[in-house]
Amino acid sequence: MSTQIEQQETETEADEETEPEVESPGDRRRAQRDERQAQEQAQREVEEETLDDEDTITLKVFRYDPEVEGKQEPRFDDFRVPFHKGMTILDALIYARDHYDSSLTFRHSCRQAVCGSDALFVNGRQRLGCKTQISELEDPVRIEPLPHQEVVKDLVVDMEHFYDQMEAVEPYFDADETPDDKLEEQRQTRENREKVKMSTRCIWCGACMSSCNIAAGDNEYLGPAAINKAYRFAMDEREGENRKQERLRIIEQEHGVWRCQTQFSCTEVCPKDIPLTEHIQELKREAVKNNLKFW
Amino acid sequence: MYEHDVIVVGAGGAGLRAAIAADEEGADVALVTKLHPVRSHTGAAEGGINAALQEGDSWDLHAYDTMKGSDYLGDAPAIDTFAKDAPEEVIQLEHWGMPFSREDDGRVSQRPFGGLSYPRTTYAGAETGHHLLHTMYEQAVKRGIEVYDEWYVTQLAVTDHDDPEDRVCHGCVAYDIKSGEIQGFRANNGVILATGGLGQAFDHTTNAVANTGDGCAMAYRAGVPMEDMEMIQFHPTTLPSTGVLISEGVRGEGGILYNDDEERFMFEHGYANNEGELASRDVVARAELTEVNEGRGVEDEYVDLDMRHLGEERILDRLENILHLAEDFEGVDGLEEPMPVKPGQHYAMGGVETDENGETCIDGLYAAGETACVSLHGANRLGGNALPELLVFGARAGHHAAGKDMKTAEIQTGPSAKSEPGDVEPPVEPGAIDASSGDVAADGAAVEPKAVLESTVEQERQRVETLIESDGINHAEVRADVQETMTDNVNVFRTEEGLEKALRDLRAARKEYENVAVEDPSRTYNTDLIHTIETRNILDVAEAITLGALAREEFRGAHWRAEHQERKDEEWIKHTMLAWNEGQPELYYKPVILEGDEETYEPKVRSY
Amino acid sequence: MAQHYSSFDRGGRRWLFQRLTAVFLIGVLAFHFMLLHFVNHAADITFLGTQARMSQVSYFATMWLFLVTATFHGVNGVYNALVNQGLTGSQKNAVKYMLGIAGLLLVVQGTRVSLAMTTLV
Amino acid sequence: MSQSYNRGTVEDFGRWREFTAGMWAWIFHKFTGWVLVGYLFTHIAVLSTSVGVDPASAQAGTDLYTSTLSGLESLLIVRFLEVGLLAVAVFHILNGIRLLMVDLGVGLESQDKSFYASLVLTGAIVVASVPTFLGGKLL
Ligand SMILES: Cc1cc2nc3c(=O)[nH]c(=O)nc-3n(C[C@H](O)[C@H](O)[C@H](O)COP(=O)(O)OP(=O)(O)OC[C@H]3O[C@@H](n4cnc5c(N)ncnc54)[C@H](O)[C@@H]3O)c2cc1C
Ligand code: HEM
Ligand code: SF4
Ligand code: F3S
Ligand code: FES
Repeated sequence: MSTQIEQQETETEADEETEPEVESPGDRRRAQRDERQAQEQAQREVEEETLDDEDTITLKVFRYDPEVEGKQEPRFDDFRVPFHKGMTILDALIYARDHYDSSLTFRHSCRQAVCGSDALFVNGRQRLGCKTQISELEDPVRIEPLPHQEVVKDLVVDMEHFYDQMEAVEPYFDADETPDDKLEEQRQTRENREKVKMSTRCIWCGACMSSCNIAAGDNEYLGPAAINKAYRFAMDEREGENRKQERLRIIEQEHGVWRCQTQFSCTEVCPKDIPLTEHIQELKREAVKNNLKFW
Repeated sequence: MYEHDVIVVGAGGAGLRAAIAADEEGADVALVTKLHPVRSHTGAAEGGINAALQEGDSWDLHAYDTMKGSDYLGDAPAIDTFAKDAPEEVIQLEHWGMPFSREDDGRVSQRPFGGLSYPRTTYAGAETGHHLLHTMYEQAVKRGIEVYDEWYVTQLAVTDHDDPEDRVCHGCVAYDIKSGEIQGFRANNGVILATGGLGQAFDHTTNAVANTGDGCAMAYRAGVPMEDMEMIQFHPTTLPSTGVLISEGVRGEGGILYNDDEERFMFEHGYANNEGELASRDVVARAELTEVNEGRGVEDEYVDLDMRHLGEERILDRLENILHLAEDFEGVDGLEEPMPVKPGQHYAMGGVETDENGETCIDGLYAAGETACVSLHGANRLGGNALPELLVFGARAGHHAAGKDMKTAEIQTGPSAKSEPGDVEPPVEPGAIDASSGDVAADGAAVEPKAVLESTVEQERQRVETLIESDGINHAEVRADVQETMTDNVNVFRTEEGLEKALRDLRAARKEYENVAVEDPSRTYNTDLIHTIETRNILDVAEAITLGALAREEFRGAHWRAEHQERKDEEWIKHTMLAWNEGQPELYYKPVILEGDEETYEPKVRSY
Repeated sequence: MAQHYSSFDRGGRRWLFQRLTAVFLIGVLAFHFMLLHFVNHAADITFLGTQARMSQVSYFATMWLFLVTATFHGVNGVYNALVNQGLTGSQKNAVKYMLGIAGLLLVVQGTRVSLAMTTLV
Repeated sequence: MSQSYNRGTVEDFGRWREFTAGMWAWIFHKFTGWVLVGYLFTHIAVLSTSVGVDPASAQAGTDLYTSTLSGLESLLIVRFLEVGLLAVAVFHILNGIRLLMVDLGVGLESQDKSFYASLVLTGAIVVASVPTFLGGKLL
């Protein structure tokens, strides 16, 4: 149980004892709330007693808030959450937040691995909260914000740098020329679509970047996700040769593909199973081939 | 204070398209969004985008299908505009690099979809929405469009005139989630609401946690009428614990639904003797719930969708992603065991009343996407029609707001377009608990843009201050109450009794909400605060849905009423409209326009 | 954004040379080890034996190439490793020149040594 | 640009658990590479004793080069160091081959297996050559 809630409860109770006479609407509300909380607390205790270990799971969650006293020093809070089949890390976090501590902070939205908001560091590995079944993990489950990014609060990290890197590769389709007719599409072979298919799946979750040692050491390294983005366009035959040259120029900068030391951890953690290392390596070869022309 | 020509609230498909359109017109446009654009729920769409692209197909066939699908509650001018603009918009996406699935000759593939008379659904694998969203965000990056991401818009800055149609929208107020800063956003030309769906009014939905109907609620309180709010689409196959969508493809390939007694209930209990599992979405959803209500649900909650008999090879070939979904989100191996499914809220056909150019009755306020109701989908949306809607009406709103000359809209907006006063007798008073409590966007005597904005900012600062400073209950309880009663009573089955109960529960929840406070004192990334404000919006939207549902005494499209089992064309080919009316919601009806420029639609029986 | 990647140093060639030298080294290093530890036991190495081997043109050439490629491969490898650790600016340049000079000295000294071992010149 | 937020021991603790095959391979390759360069420099230094050897002493086997080498070889510690060098070289070669394959995009799916294979093979080769290295006369 999070120790923090209990503290706060006792504090508010103390407040009330000092001013019992005047019954303002606020007091009434507070009284009601306390009553309800007491009930809930009791109920929760009953629930917890009846829950044997098989049915609960312990979360150890990283907590930090630069503004709130007691949270300025990073710490871990424990939450015991009832377990049910099919429960994901995200479900457990939501439960802990809605039942125990409403200040528990994490990003999430789609609950189906498409929005990329909830990449977390769970039991020593980058994972998407909503895509990770608790039953696959060891108890207690330790949940931290993504490593190598500044922590804003609790499990929320600053993604700005990641976005900057993504945008540094000019991540937009920019064909040398498009058909004049507004109803005429550009042709693309099935093979070519297959080639870029995996690379287009990226959901910008940042798990890969966070797992890469090189990116950790070199802030300017474009990182696997951005390089994969560049791959997605460089390999798209619809763009044309000129644009491809420009794209190669971007990725073969010093902090581009050459930084990658083929550690594969990006590929391993990517929730969308994008073969990142393979794409990076292919771009290295592409860049070398391209340079050979000028020798 | 920030200032731009056009402010787009929300950066899903609709918002991005609008911003790009405004940018094309040379306007200085900014996107203000509570999620980073690529996190928007447009990314979740799987199926596809409808547009008449091929030789044998034409826009009027698409329009006809859409009108029929809407069960004759769609407005012809909206539908025609939509079907005409869609092909160009889809090809535009292709020119922007969207990785569509392709034919052997290199052209964009199209596939058949429910309710379409021609295979006109373009798609990009089973992740069409993801690609659409990312392609458009990339184009926004290319154009250097300014994005205020993780800024939560809390209120519109609207002038104070008695009649909503005299009001002008000068911008909005937003809260920077990361720093807690509250700022006014002045829009010189217009504000476009593109905040997406409202699925969080229900506890079981395919929508994202962020789909809380903020845009609807803000526009509603600012004086824009809500149209056809009762029209909510429920999808029959969603995973029970998360609401993740299991695509219709499983049933299309031959998946079978069983109840707890292992009966193939679609046939054995006579819900659809011909089509069985492949009957339309609403029929299947109702059948499933009947089974559960009659005690034949598995674990009293869901039914089983079995595809094991299709064989591993076929499943891996055509339904591989379904295996992943079931495994990742439900912990079930679809090759070994049946998958649990139940109906879930999926889409809101109704919303902020707009015309074909995206304009609302308030000058300078636009809406597009799922938030809006041009009345394209009427009583039922066809699969694959929402994504092109984002493009078509997003673009139109963007162009119009940026000052492009456009054909005058045929659809009339605003309470004055009312033709018939409404008659609904809610068991309890709906609307604001205390109409003078600052719920109305237009308050104070301000009409001058700067003053309007400043007073709205002040109001929002106060609101946030009060929420954080005071003691009270946590919003999560209120939200859970709302979601629960909505799912119990305003779900697939609607009875008068249930709807009335829902209204009473919602009233109680509103009273509870008076007591909410934010426990987290931090100004840094305070999601507790954001969710608390969202819950307020959910309340308003839920109530509007329920009021509309109580008023509409017929069975049309997605709206089913126990006491009224048939479509009543004489009486009910009209939109239910709800005006906030300074906290005392007022119902009225607006006629449906069945005559288009080129074609007039005759209501026919909707059968497939 | 893009501007801080406008370095002129495109690692492409060094990267390729690192691989090409590696390929060469696989063979030569294995051969070297075999010859001087297994065929001829290291303890039995004498100047005369060495001189005999080094006086065959092909062996001499191979060994000298071994020296050069290994030096390039090793020094370039160290340099890359340091740069990957985030070495920048003047520090990076200092390291670059130091490693360059060290590598050069090694090759020079190695060449002198090999010349001393051979009867070819 | 953002600096990593320092989570002290928490961060370090987590990082280690997160190390995967590819990362270990990287660490080992780095380490062995450095040892090899180090050795290359020492090796040339040792071989420098051959400069200025006069033919007579060479004939007699008393020249500086021959005696330095055999002198070194007579130390047990040097023999062990040589085994170490072998291990380092063999791993660097095998993993180097693995890396070259990766560069060519061959067999990326089994990159972890090939790393383990390099380790095992290195071990096997080293064990097999211990007799040769430690054997031979120690003088
Ligand atoms: C699972 C699923 C599958 C679907 N499949 C299909 C399909 O195959 N074909 C089809 O045509 N349609 C499909 N739909 C429907 C379609 O995807 C949606 O209707 C559409 O994507 C909605 O887009 P939008 O731009 O209106 O909203 P969204 O994409 O939801 O974007 C809303 C935006 O508003 C922002 N926002 C919200 N509130 C605020 C606020 N208060 N302040 C600031 N910003 C705010 C959010 O950050 C977000 O950027 C599907 C829907 C779902 C849920
Ligand atoms: C025998 C065959 C060899 C092969 C196949 C080989 C292969 C490789 C490869 C592919 C790399 C590049 C790793 C990367 O950049 O990701 C590398 C790095 C390196 N190699 Fe070799 N190498 C061999 C021999 C040698 C020798 C003889 C030396 C010593 C002189 C050496 C020293 C190094 C060093 C110092 C590095 C850099 C390590 C680092 O990244 O820190 N290698 N090797
Ligand atoms: S490449 Fe994979 S891990 Fe990296 S951001 Fe994209 S989806 Fe996430
Ligand atoms: S983890 Fe890093 S080193 Fe390369 S293979 Fe992935 S980018
Ligand atoms: S919540 Fe969207 S990816 Fe997990």
